[in-house]
Amino acid sequence: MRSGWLKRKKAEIQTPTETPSDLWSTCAKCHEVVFERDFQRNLKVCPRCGHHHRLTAEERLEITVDENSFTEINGNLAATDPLEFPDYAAKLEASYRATGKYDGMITGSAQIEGIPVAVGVADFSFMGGSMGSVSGEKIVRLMEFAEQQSLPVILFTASGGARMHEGLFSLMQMAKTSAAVARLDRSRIPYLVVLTDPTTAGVLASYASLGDVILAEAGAVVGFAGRRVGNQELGARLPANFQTSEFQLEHGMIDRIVQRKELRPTLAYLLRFFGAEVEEMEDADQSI
Amino acid sequence: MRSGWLKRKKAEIQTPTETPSDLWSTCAKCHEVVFERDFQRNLKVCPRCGHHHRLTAEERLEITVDENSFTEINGNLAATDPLEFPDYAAKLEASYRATGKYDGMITGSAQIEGIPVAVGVADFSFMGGSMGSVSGEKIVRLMEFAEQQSLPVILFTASGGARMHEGLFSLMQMAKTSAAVARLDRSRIPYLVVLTDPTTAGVLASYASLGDVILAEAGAVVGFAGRRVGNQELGARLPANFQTSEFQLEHGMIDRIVQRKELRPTLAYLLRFFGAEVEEMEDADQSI
Amino acid sequence: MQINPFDFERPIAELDQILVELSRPEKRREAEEQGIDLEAEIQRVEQEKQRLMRHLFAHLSPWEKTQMARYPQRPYSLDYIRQVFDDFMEMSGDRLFGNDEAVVGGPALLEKKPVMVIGQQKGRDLKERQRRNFGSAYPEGFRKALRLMKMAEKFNRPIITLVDTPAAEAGLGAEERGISEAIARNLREMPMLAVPIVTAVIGEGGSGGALGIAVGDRVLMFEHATYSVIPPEGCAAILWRDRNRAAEAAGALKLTAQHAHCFGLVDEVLIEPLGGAHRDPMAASATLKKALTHHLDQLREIPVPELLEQRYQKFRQMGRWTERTETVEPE
Amino acid sequence: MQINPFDFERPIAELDQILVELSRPEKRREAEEQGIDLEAEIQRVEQEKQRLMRHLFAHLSPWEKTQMARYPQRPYSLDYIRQVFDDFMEMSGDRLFGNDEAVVGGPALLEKKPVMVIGQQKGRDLKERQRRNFGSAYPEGFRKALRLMKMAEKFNRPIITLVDTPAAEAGLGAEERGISEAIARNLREMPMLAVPIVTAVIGEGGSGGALGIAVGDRVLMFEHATYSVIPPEGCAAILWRDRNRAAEAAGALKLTAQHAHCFGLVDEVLIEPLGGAHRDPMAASATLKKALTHHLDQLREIPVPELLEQRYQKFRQMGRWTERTETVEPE
Ligand SMILES: [Zn+2]
Ligand SMILES: [Zn+2]
Repeated sequence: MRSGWLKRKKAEIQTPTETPSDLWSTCAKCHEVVFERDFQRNLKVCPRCGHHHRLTAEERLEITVDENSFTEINGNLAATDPLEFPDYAAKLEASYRATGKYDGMITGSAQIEGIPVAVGVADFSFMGGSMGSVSGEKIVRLMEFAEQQSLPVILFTASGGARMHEGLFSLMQMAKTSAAVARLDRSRIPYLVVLTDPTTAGVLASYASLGDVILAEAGAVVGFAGRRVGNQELGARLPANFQTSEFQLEHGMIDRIVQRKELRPTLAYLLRFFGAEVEEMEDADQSI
Repeated sequence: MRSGWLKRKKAEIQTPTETPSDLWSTCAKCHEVVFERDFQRNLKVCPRCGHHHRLTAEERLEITVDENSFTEINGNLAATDPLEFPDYAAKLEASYRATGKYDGMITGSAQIEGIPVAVGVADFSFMGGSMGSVSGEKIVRLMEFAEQQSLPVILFTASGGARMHEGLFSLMQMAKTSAAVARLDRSRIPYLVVLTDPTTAGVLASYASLGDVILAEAGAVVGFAGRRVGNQELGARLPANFQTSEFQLEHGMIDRIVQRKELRPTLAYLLRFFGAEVEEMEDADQSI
Repeated sequence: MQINPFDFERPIAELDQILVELSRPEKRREAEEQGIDLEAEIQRVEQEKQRLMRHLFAHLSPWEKTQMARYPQRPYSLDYIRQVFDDFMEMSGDRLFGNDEAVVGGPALLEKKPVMVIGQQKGRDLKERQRRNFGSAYPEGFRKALRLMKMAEKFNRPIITLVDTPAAEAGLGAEERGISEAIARNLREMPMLAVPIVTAVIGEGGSGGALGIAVGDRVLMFEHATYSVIPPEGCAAILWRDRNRAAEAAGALKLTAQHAHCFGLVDEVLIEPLGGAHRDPMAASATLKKALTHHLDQLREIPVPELLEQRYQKFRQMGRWTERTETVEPE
Repeated sequence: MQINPFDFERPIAELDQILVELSRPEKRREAEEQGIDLEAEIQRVEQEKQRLMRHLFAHLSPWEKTQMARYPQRPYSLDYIRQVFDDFMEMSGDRLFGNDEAVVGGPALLEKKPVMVIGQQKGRDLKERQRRNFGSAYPEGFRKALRLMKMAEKFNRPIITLVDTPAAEAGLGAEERGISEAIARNLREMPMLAVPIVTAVIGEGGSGGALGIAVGDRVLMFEHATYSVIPPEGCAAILWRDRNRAAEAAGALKLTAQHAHCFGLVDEVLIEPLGGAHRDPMAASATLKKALTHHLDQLREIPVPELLEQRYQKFRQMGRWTERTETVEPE
C-alpha cells in the first residue's frame, strides 16, 4: 500500500502480459469470456450480464478518486492476537503476504471531482473483509480526522462480518465505529456509504447502515445473517433476491442502487449537495 | 359545565329515581341487564363481559381527578360557521341544548392523587367528538397553559374525526394541535394520552398518537379510517380485532391497555414517574 | 397531448370543432369562391373561444375544480420536478420497512441552489398507478418524507413539498403499520424543522394524507387544485347517505384554492395556464418555479428561531371560534 | 426448583444422593445400633460438597459457562426485574410495526428512584419461549428499546438494560424490516443519550443482538454469563466445519465474564450464588440490585457532557492493535 500501487496497478492494466489468462477474463456469474482489456475498461462489470465483480481497495480507489489524490493514513496499523486464537497469527501473516497490506480497511484522504474527502475502502480479499480491532480503529480514526478537518466521509463496505478470531474485541468495533458515526452526525459531517459485494452481519449492523445516504452496487449481497443460514431456516419461502441490494432497496434500507460507472458522478453530486460550503451549484451533466 | 355538574351528577348516581329504566341498565355489547347502581359502581364497565361503555366528559373527570379539583378553562369558546355549511348552525344549537356545553372537548386544571395536571376530556356525545376549531383551540390553549405552568398534560380522546362542517379549518386543527405537542415535547412536559372508545381518523392521526405514553381502554375502537370503510374494501381478510385497542397494542402503537378501574392509579404512577420534581418515589400499592 | 373535455368544457370543444372545420382546404376553397374573409372568421371564433375559456375557467364550481384537480392528464409531482428543478436525485426508503412509491423525494437544485424536494406521486398509466397506489401513501411514504426532511435539516437545505393525493392509504396494511402514527409524527416534527419549508398543493389536497407533508412556512395552491378535510363523495355519503350528491358536498366544503386563500389557510394561489395546468405544463412549471424561488428567497432571510415562531403562529391561529357569555344548560 | 445437573455437576449430585441416603430413618436406626456418629458423617459430606462446589464452579470451562448461561432455569430479565425493582410498569410497542415480546421494558423504581429498565426476555415454557422468540429480538424489539431509552432521556431517568439473548433474530421477516438498521441505529443513539446507562449481562450475551442494548456507561456481567461475537457452535462450524467442536470454540473465543473483564471490555463481574444464579435467584437479585445502585449512584454525580465523553472513550479504546514499521510487499 505504501509504495505507489496506484501507478503500478495502472501500468498492469495498460500493458497486460500477453498470455491467454491475462488476455481473457471469465464472468463469475454468467461465465461469459471477455477480453481482459474490455473487462477492465468496463470497471470489472460484465458487459453481458452486468455482474459487478469485486474490486480490491486499490482498484476501487483508482476508479473513484481523482488521480494521485489519495494519501493513506494509519496504514501501518496491524492486528495483534489478543485471544491467542488458533491459527490467527498464521492467517494474518499469510494475508499480509498475499495482499501486501496489514488490514483490509484502507483509509485516507482524497479528492473526488476536486472535492476533498475522507475515504475508507474495505478489501474483501483480506480475510473476507472481516472487522477486527484494526478495521474498527482505522474507521474511527478516519472519522475523527474527518471531523477535525470538516471533511465528508465516504466508506465503501465489504465484509463477511466481525472477525471472530478477536472475540469480543471485534464485536465491540460495532459499538466503537457507530459511536464515531454519532459524533459525525452531531457535527453534521456528511457520511456516505457505498455497500459493495458482500456487506453482511456486524458491519451491516453498524456503520454500514448509518450513512446519511446509503448507495449500493447492483447485485451486491447485502444482509444480516449469511444467506446459507437463512436458507436452512426458511427454505423455499425466501424471495429470489433475498439479501441483495435490490431486496434492501425494496425494503426501504438503502437510497439508490448505482451502476459502478455512475458511482463517481453520483458521489460527487451528493458531496456538492451536502457540502457545507456550497451555496450555488452548477447543473451536472445528465449522466446522473 | 359551568354549574357544579360534579355534585349534581353524584347526587343522581346516589339517589336514582326509582323507575325501572333508572334501576336497570343493559350492556350495549352482551345485553346483560345490570342493576344501575352496580353498573355505576363498576364505572360503567359491564360486570359480565367487561365492555367499557362510553362516559361523558363529566363522568370521566369524576372517576379520574381528585374530588372538586377540576377547574375548567375556556369553557365559553364556541363554534362559528365559517363555511355556512348546511345545517351546521342548527346542529350546534341542538348539541348545546342536548349536552349543556359549547363543545365536546372539556379542558382545565385538576389534581390526580394530589398531583396538579392539565387535563382535557373529549365527549363523544357532542357531535361525535368531532374536532373543529373550538376543540383544536382548546387543546392548544391547554397545552400552552401547561407549558407555562409546567403541568403535565393528560388527554382523554374520543372522536369520529375532523368536523367536516368546518372544512379545511377542521383539517388544520391536526397541524395546530400537533405543533402544540411539539412544543410540549421540546419543553419536556409529560404528555399522556388515554384513547377511549372510539378514537379515529384526524384525531388519531394527530395529537392522540403523540403521547409520551399512550394508554387505551380495553375494547375501544381505535383506527384511522372507519371500520366500515375497511370492511368494504377488504372483506373477510380483516382480523376480528381490527381497529381496536387490542389490535393497536399488537401492532406496537400503544403502550398499555388499561381497565377503567386501573386508570387513575396508572396515571398517577406515570405522573409521579415522569414528574420533573420527583427524585424519590414511594412504592405504590400493588393495584397497578 | 389529447385532452378529453369535461362536461363544462363542451362549449369550448364545440368552438374547437368549428376551428377545425374552418381550417379544412375545402372550406378555404369554398370561402375564396364565395369571397368570404375566412381569416377574419377564424380570428373571430378564436377570440370567442378565449373569451369563453376565460369566463368558464374563472367561474368553475367547486365540483368542476375537483374534476380539474383529479384530471388524469394534469401534471404530477415528477412532471413539475423535471421542469422546475435540476439534477433531482431520487432517494428511496424509510429505513424501517419499505420504499413507498406514492412519495418521491431527493436532493435537487432550484435555480442552482440545493433543496430537498418531496412530492406525492400518482401514476400515469394503470401499471404505474398501481405501483404508486394512486398517490395514496402508506406509513412508509410519510416516514420516507420525514427521513428526507430531517436529512435536509441536518445539512441546512430548504424543503419543498408537492401535495397531490386523494387521501392517505387506509387499508389493513396501512393500519397495521401505523398510518395514524406516521401522519401524526410528521405533524409534530415539521413545525420544528430548522429550515424553510414551502408547500405547493398541485392537484388533490386529500385531508390528512395531504397535510402529512404540508406543514410549510408557505403553502401555495394552484388555481384549480383542491384541499379538503374529506372527499366530497365521502361527505355526501355521511351527510345525505348519497355519494352522488358529491357536487353539492364540494360546494358545501368550499374546497377550492380561492376559498382556502380567503380563509387565510393558504398563502398564495398560483394562476394556471388558461384551461388548466394540463393544457400547458411548461407554463404551469414556470409559475411554480417562480413562486417557489420567490418564497424561498424571502424565507432564507429569516433567522431560524423567528422562522419557527412564525411557522408555529401560522398554524396556531388557524380556526374560527367565538366566546359566549351566556351559560348553556342541558334540556 | 428441580435442578437438572449438568455433566460437570455429577460429583455434586452424587454427594447429594449420599446426603439423602444418610437422612433416611432406617439409616438413622442402623447408625444408632452400630454406634456410628451419623451427624458427623453428614457434616463431613456437606463440607465435602461445599468444597467440591467451590472448586467446580470456580473452574468452569468456557463451554460449561456457556451451558450455565443458557440454563433453562436461570433467572431471566423479568425475574430480576421483579426482585430488584419496584412498581415496574411494562410499556409496549415500537410505534412503527409491532410489540416484540423478546424485549420488555418500562418505568420502575430502584431504591425508590425512578429508572427505565429494559431487558431481553426468554420464555420459561415452550409457549412462552415461542411468544418471546427464545429471546431473539426482531427489529421491533430494538426499536421499542430505543423508544423507551429516548423516553428516559427526555425525562432525565437513568437507563438499565439487562442482556440475555442467543442472538438477534435473523430470518426473512427480520431482514425485511431491517434488523441490521435497527441494531446499528441503537449503536449510534446510545452513545448520545444524556442519562446514565448501566448494562448487565445476566445470561447469554449473543453478539450484535446483545450489543444492541448494551452500550452502557458501565457494563456488568454475571459470573457465569457469556458474551461472545458468535455462538461457539457457529464458530466451530466456520473454523472446523463441525458444530460438535463447540466446546473447543468456546475456549478459543474466551467468551466468559472473567475474560471480558480481563480484556477491559466489562467493568465488573457479579459473583453468583454458589452453583449459579438459578440455585438462589434471590441472592443473585440482591447482588444485581446492589451493583446497579452502586454504579448509578456514581454515574449520577457526573455532569452529562463528561458522562458522554467518558462513554465515548470507553468504547473508543476497545480493541487491540499494533503499529508496524516495516513495509509489507505482496508476494
Ligand atoms: Zn456476466
Ligand atoms: Zn356486557
